[in-house]
Amino acid sequence: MITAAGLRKSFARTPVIDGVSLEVPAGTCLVLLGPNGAGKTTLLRILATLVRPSSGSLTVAGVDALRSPEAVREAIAMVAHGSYVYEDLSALENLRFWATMGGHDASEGRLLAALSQVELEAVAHERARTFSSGMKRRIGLARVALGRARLLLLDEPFTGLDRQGRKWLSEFLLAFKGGGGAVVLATHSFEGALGVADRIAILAGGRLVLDQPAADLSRDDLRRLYDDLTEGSPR
Amino acid sequence: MPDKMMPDHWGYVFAAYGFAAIAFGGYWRHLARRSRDLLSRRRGKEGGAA
Amino acid sequence: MTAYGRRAWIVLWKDLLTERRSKESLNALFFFSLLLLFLFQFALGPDRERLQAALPGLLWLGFVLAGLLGLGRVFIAERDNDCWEGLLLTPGDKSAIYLGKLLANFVLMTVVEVVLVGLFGVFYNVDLWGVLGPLAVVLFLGTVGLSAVGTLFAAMTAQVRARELLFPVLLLPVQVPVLLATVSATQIVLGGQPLAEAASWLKLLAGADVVYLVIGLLTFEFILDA
Amino acid sequence: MRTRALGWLAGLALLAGLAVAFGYAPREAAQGNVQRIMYLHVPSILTAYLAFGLVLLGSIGYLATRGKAWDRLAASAAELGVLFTGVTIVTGSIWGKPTWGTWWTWDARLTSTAVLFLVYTGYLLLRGMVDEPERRGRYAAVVGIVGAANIPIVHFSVKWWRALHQPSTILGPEPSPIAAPIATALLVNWVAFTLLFVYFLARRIEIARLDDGAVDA
Repeated sequence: MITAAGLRKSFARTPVIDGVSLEVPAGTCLVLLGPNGAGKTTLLRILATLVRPSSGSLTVAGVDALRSPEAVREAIAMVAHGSYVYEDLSALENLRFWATMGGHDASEGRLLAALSQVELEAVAHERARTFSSGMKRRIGLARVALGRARLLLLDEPFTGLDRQGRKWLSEFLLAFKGGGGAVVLATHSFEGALGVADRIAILAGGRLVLDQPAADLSRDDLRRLYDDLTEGSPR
Repeated sequence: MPDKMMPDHWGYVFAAYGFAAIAFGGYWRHLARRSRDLLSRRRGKEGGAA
Repeated sequence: MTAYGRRAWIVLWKDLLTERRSKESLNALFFFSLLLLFLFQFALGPDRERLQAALPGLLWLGFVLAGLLGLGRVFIAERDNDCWEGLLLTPGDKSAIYLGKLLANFVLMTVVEVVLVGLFGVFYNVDLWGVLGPLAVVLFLGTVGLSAVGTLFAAMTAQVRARELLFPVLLLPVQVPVLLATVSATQIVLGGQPLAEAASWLKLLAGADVVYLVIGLLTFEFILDA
Repeated sequence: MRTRALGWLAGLALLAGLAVAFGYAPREAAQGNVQRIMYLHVPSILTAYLAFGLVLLGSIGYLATRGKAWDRLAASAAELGVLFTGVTIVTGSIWGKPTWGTWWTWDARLTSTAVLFLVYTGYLLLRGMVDEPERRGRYAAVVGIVGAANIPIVHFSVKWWRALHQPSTILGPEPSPIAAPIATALLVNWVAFTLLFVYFLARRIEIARLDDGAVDA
């Protein structure tokens, strides 16, 4: 689903992504670990066509993402730090807006079904202004569930979710993979991420310092490797 | 000259040419100073790296 | 309806709904217009003849000032929760978003203008009933021109520091032709002359509107782009 | 150093322009020697239009290709356009005082030139307020395109507006048909100004290139 080679991005002379190559086949999940400031968000934004890399090549869903980002956007869904929620609209209206913008089915039944998946149907008609950040995050996930994306990009998706929500998200990701979709999930916490990972990559100082199948790594191995590899990089 | 319809106003003519000279000359000096600054900064950096 | 039309429509729907729900700001815009009326009165003194002569200019000055405050509003909500990013990630022609925003701004400006015109009629004792049709034509063409460039530049300046300063600095010089044409046409219309007298101005306005709209539709994607 | 040679050439051309303006061109019959200001005024507005045309070209080029060279061209040309428009307005104003008896009049050409000055000053202000080079280039390009498309609209609206409010005949002596030596003097100065413009543009673009290099390299 993703083939990236030699991605680089500098902001004002400082390299943030410094030569990253990675491969995410359909039906798999790549978990990107790394301390804050390692470049996870920038890498994710490059994959999402939100940031143009300074150099390197990127193919997403068989399309050259640097040449025709518009075609890539058909295939991806993003859940980022911002939840893309309009404060003055209700939960249902938010979903209606994004479903229509994405060209998806925006019938009320479909929207309510997506809301009940994230357990927000009780507040479907309340303004988002009153919601907690976790609830907004869940609206973002319901938005993704409405679409037909084949690549899902998630930035710290577990923050703001309770145990129930984490469980739901893990199930959702497994089902998404099962349907042939690919997932890239960036996080700095191990919890929850390992259950869905097929491959684990560690990003430090803008470089991939580890990229291994998840099955080869036990949790303790990973913890030790992570501490070794990210030592001295900015936190 | 008898056919003068208007007085000559050389003062205005010189004011206009003087202004243009100051404007273009000032801009030229501004460009020169900026390129000198940039070049010396770049050289300073290369020297520092070497 | 095509996907393009549906996208433009849902943007319009969303923006108008947002505007209706945050009523206090729209009310503030009306109140601002009312204040303008008083200020014009104080600035020009009680001389009725002078007021009448200056009326078209004042009217459009009022609209432009209201536009400077109001046109950027539809982009403010996009800054919360990174909604900009969400819009950028939606597939398809981005000019649909511009069209929706433009229509929302057009509706908002029209509401403010209708109120302001009504107030002008009452406070400055102008008989508007007789010229309502021609006046509506001038208002329509002028508002399209104001909103077309205003929406484009507001989208840009919403993401720039010193937004409040930069928006008028960019918009006002570009709006000079629209202002000249609408003020002249309004003068003709309020003077009771037939609309045909203002035909050349209306043609100029219509031409300018088309140019602004086409540029807005073509370039909006570059403002939104990453 | 091709740029340096261009600079010398422009300097020589300007000297030639001065010589022709004061030595060769005759004293104009109706306006007297004040008319010699025209040898500054007319070439600078023509150069300004050339500059704004290049801003449009650079803007379209940048949006189409995202090549930084286009953005540098647009930015440099805009700065020079504002400079030459400023010279046009001030020299026009100095000419207007003895001719019309006032420093400023809302004459059609003066007004539309002033509007141009404001539009492109706004362009430069915008560039100053966006720090991210890529975004600055995109935004500026949009303003550059709107500004250029607006030039004819401004031109006609201001012309009609003047015609509506004041007949242009009372403004001053009608320009008499241009005599051949005057036309020659205008032409020489126009060439000189164009050379000066190209020289400035080359240096300004070079500075922009160094600036970009300092940020990205």
